[in-house]
Amino acid sequence: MIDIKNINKWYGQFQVLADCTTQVARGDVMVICGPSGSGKSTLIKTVNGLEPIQGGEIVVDGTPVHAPATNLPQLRARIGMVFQNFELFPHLSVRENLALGQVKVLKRGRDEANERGLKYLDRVGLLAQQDKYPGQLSGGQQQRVAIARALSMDPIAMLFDEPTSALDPEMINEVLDVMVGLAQEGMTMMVVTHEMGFARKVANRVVFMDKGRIVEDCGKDEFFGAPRSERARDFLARIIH
Amino acid sequence: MIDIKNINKWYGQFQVLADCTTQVARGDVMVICGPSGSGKSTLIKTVNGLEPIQGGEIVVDGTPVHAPATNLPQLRARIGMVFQNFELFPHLSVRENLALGQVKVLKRGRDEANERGLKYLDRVGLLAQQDKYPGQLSGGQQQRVAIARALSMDPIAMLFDEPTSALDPEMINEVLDVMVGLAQEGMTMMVVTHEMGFARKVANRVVFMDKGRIVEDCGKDEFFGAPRSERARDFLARIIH
Amino acid sequence: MDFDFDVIARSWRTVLLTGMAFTLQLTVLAMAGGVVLGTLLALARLSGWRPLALLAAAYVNLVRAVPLVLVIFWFYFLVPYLAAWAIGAEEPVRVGAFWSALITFTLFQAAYYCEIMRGGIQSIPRGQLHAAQALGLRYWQCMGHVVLPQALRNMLPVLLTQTIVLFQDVSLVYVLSVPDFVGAAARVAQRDGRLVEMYSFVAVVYFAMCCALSMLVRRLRRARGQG
Amino acid sequence: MDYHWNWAVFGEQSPDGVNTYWQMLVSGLGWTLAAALAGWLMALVLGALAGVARTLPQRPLRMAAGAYVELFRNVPLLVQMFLWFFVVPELLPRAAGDWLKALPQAPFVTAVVCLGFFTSARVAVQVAAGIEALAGGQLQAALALGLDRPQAYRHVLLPLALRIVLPPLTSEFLNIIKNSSVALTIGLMELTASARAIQEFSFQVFEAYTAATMLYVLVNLAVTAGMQAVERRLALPGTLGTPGAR
Amino acid sequence: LPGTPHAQALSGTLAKVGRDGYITLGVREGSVPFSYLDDNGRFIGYSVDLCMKIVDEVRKRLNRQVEVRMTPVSASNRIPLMANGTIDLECGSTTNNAERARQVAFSPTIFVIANRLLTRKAANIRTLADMKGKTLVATAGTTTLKQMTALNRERNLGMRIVIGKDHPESFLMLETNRANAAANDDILLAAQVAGSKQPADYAIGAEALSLEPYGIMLRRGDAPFKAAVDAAIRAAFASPDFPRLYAKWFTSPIPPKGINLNVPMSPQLKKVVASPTDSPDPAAYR
Ligand SMILES: Nc1ncnc2c1ncn2[C@@H]1O[C@H](COP(=O)(O)OP(=O)(O)OP(=O)(O)O)[C@@H](O)[C@H]1O
Ligand SMILES: Nc1ncnc2c1ncn2[C@@H]1O[C@H](COP(=O)(O)OP(=O)(O)OP(=O)(O)O)[C@@H](O)[C@H]1O
Ligand SMILES: [Mg+2]
Ligand SMILES: [Mg+2]
Repeated sequence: MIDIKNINKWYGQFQVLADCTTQVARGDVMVICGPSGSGKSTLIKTVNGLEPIQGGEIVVDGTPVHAPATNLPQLRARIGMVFQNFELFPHLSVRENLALGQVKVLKRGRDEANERGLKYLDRVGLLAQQDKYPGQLSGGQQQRVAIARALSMDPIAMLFDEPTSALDPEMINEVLDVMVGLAQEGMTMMVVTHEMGFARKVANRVVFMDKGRIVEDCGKDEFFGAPRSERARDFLARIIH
Repeated sequence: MIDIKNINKWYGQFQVLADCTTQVARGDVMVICGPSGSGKSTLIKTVNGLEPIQGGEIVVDGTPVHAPATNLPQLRARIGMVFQNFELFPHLSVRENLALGQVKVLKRGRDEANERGLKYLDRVGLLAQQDKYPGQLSGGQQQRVAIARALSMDPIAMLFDEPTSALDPEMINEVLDVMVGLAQEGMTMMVVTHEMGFARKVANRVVFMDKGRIVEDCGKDEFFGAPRSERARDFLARIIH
Repeated sequence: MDFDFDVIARSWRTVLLTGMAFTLQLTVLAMAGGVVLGTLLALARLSGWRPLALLAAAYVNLVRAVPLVLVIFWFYFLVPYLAAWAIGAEEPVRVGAFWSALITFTLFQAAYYCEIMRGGIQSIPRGQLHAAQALGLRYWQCMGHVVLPQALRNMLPVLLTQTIVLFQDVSLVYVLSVPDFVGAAARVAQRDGRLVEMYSFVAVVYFAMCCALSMLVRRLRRARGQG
Repeated sequence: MDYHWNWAVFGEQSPDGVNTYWQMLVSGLGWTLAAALAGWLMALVLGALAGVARTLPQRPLRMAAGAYVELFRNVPLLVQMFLWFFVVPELLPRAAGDWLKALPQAPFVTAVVCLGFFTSARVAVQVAAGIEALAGGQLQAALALGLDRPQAYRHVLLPLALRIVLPPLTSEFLNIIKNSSVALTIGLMELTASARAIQEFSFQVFEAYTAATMLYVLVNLAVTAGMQAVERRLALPGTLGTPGAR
Repeated sequence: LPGTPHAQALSGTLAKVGRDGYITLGVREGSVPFSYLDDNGRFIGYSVDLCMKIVDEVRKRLNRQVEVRMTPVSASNRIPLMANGTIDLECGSTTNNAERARQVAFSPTIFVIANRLLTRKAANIRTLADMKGKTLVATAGTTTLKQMTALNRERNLGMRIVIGKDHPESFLMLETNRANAAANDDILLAAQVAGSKQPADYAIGAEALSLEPYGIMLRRGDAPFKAAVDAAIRAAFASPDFPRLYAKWFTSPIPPKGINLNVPMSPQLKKVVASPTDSPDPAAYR
């Protein structure tokens, strides 16, 4: 469903993505890991066109993302995205956060938008917080709201960029639990994360990046069993302590 | 050597520390953990008088910390402290960071100060970086420099406030390794941290705090084996995934 | 020095009613217009289309480089031409003192508000824009619903502080014989030969009002946890 | 527009019978720069003191500094200028007042004092904000090393705060140049006043104001470039100020 | 336009006024007794009265109602505002001199002043010669300042000349002993003394340092309008009512405080009233 073909991207002289190719099929859960600065966030943001690319092609559900004629807003509305720093809109209440995209992009009525939003808020266990503002929630709660916000657009796939790395250790699990649930229901997901427990539990594919390249792209068992590259072995050894 | 007796502290109406009592003997390695906002940072900062208290007493090596007659700068010079955000002085090179306290407080000559500073810089494996500025180092390197800076004052004890929580996962171990080494050499340490691996390896005492109170204060094995309080069991379950 | 309180007693009502009313009206309206125009200028400065960005930057920097007295002079003189251009008239339009002053202050105040709003917009983490875009919002929707409301909210104390400066700067229209608060007081002062008394009166009134305003700003900041 | 342009007016002799109008303008520029620079030095010293005082733990000092800032920030410069020139000498003891009034450059001295106090209030706010931005971690780190408070300010907080406040200080410096034009109201023949005088004598108002405006813009560009050079020199390795560092 | 048969043939200001139906007078706020504000917020004065006569003439020539609007102007914006058409006449106390005549036109001279010194009686300064080495104040941008600068150099007086932003501030400098004398147009000095806290303390010097004609400013090169202005002023001077108009402002109590300036008509003004002229040359008035 997501087809990434030979993409390249530079910041000035610096190559952030070098000839990256991979595919995500419907229902796949792909975990992307790798050292800091290796281009994970950049790669995932190219999928919904938040980052322009200088070479290659990405096709999502039949639509070429970086073609000039593509209606990007429409495409993005169909792909949910969750960020490291939650990025809830601090000036809107939880309910308004959930409704904004539905009303402005999907042109749903306010009532319908609220109804759906609350359904997903319930799903992440935060129905009681609907009138609060993001600043009044803990990090873990904020991230669960962010997931509900993405879900309320009825996405065909979800992108996660280190969804737990800004959280206190205590709150990581409450977010991971929601993500595991999603994965088990068959949502197509691309997840940048260092949480190897999560990867072991639900990923069916693991991509390992280093210096802008996809170094390893294989099944979960293969990755944790015997990674081909030295760099990935190294990384795994250091990250699991 | 550090004797904390019944201390109380308020911010306005809000009680941050409630009747906290504990002792650290020479050579002890005490790990302090607990949920966010429970008062761990505040407690550790009362030990060298960075935070005033409203009741109780702290005696460090025979000196009552909060007595009006106490020469606080002199006392502080004998206690090393390492912060979550490193707090190196960004306008000074690594060498100057190491020398500042020695020259201005211990009145050492510049050459002697540099010599000792470099000795500890070598100890944390960063001798080659002596001319760089903090902004040019990675987080893990900065934190190791911060440890070297504290050590170069020849402290009788070291305080650590979440020394690894601002670090990327990869860099955590390089800092923990240095701390393990220190502990094994017999340095007296109070360490606020969520790194239970570190606690298991070198702590001989674990203090668990919740809502400003010391809820659990026991040996390492007891803590990890069978914590008495429900709250601590809960916390452990959530933090170790 | 003998201080003649009588002149203040006689004139304070008129001076406040005419002069201060003018000054306050001008301040409030110029702030409203200036914030709108300044925000547009800020968006222009941040725009990806370089000529527009450069033009906006040139305007802002020119206006901010020149003393207010000169800026007021230039705009006051140019406003009839701007008005003619705006409505497509052939001759310069004769604009009354109030409108002239209002347009003048709005135009140059916009340059200052522009820089504040630019700072505000730039202080919004890129992630917020990305999050809005990822929801499928268009550029203007992202700006209108996500970035600008936050920028405005974050910058409110700074905008108000700048408005206090504006409130004081309105006193400079006095050089153009526009009847603001200082002008009204000076008029009485000069007619009755009581400059010291009237200027002291003006100083006290301004001080009291600005103090009250800055107290308000401080409270706002504290409520926001911004210091 | 019904206006008779005559750029040659700057070559004509000004009313003092010695200098041309152009020389008059240049002398005005000289007074502007002199007043701005002298006022700036005063503002930096007073502003740094008041700014530091605002961050100290002693409440009376903080309050005094706060009152100082409010006093000079909340009255329009135009009015302050007048008060310094006409009212303050009358409030002083007779002899001191007379001495002040008889100073050969009374308007200049008054303008410098007034601009100095006015600007120092603004500098104080910037300096205090700069120090407060560091107050948490850096101050605690310095104190934890055993430095006492003056040492912590001298070696850690002030050098860092200076770098933080340099950009706002630059705009304050540009402001003081512009604000010095208000001194025309107490008879200082600075740049704007010279332009005004030229237009009064010759009625060539647009030529006079255009020339003055351009001189201000040039000074502004020069100062901005100079301060940017200073900022670059003081930029810390590894921060955003030095391109390509990270 | 219907009802204005001449309008098509007219150009310049008259055409504009004929078309718009109003004329804008630039007025001053504090030029007592020429053009200033009274307590009711109206602009009044000798120059304003004369301007109203010009407006009457304009009405007659255009044969239509002409509304009068007043815009306060200052020394620094009167030229631009005249150039960009915001004001059509400036009714103040503006000196007509050759330099200014390059930029604007003037009505026939409406008043003639002499530059004089104002001193404290106690200081015992009678002539400019007594001012050697002393401090003199003059107002920024005035022809007086120009004159004094020149005289200071010609006669080698070594005076220190300080500058007041406007006339009241110049007077304040004298009042607070920052200057030993103030130089200004004698009529303005008379108004200031009359309004001061202790009028008896001051003396206006007898020595006339120069003569200057005041005129009403209008745009240059506008012959039809200039003709109307000239005609109106000539008619006013010739009218038997003129002595009463003069007396109303210069030898009777005037608003707002009822002060009487007590300045009888000078021989120079008498000469001008008898044979009106718009010459900027001081020699024409001796
Ligand atoms: N706007 C930008 N301009 C220049 N370089 C950039 C920019 N954004 C990112 N980079 C660089 O591109 C590289 C890849 O960045 P990216 O954020 O994708 O890394 P990452 O793998 O997500 O790392 P992390 O784990 O730290 O989030 C990094 O070296 C980064 O410094
Ligand atoms: N200056 C202050 N004013 C008011 N409240 C404060 C202040 N500093 C800290 N607090 C409050 O005191 C409580 C304890 O803070 P402290 O920093 O000691 O917690 P902590 O256990 O270190 O938490 P964390 O794990 O988040 O660092 C928190 O609830 C905090 O909000
Ligand atoms: Mg990333
Ligand atoms: Mg803490």
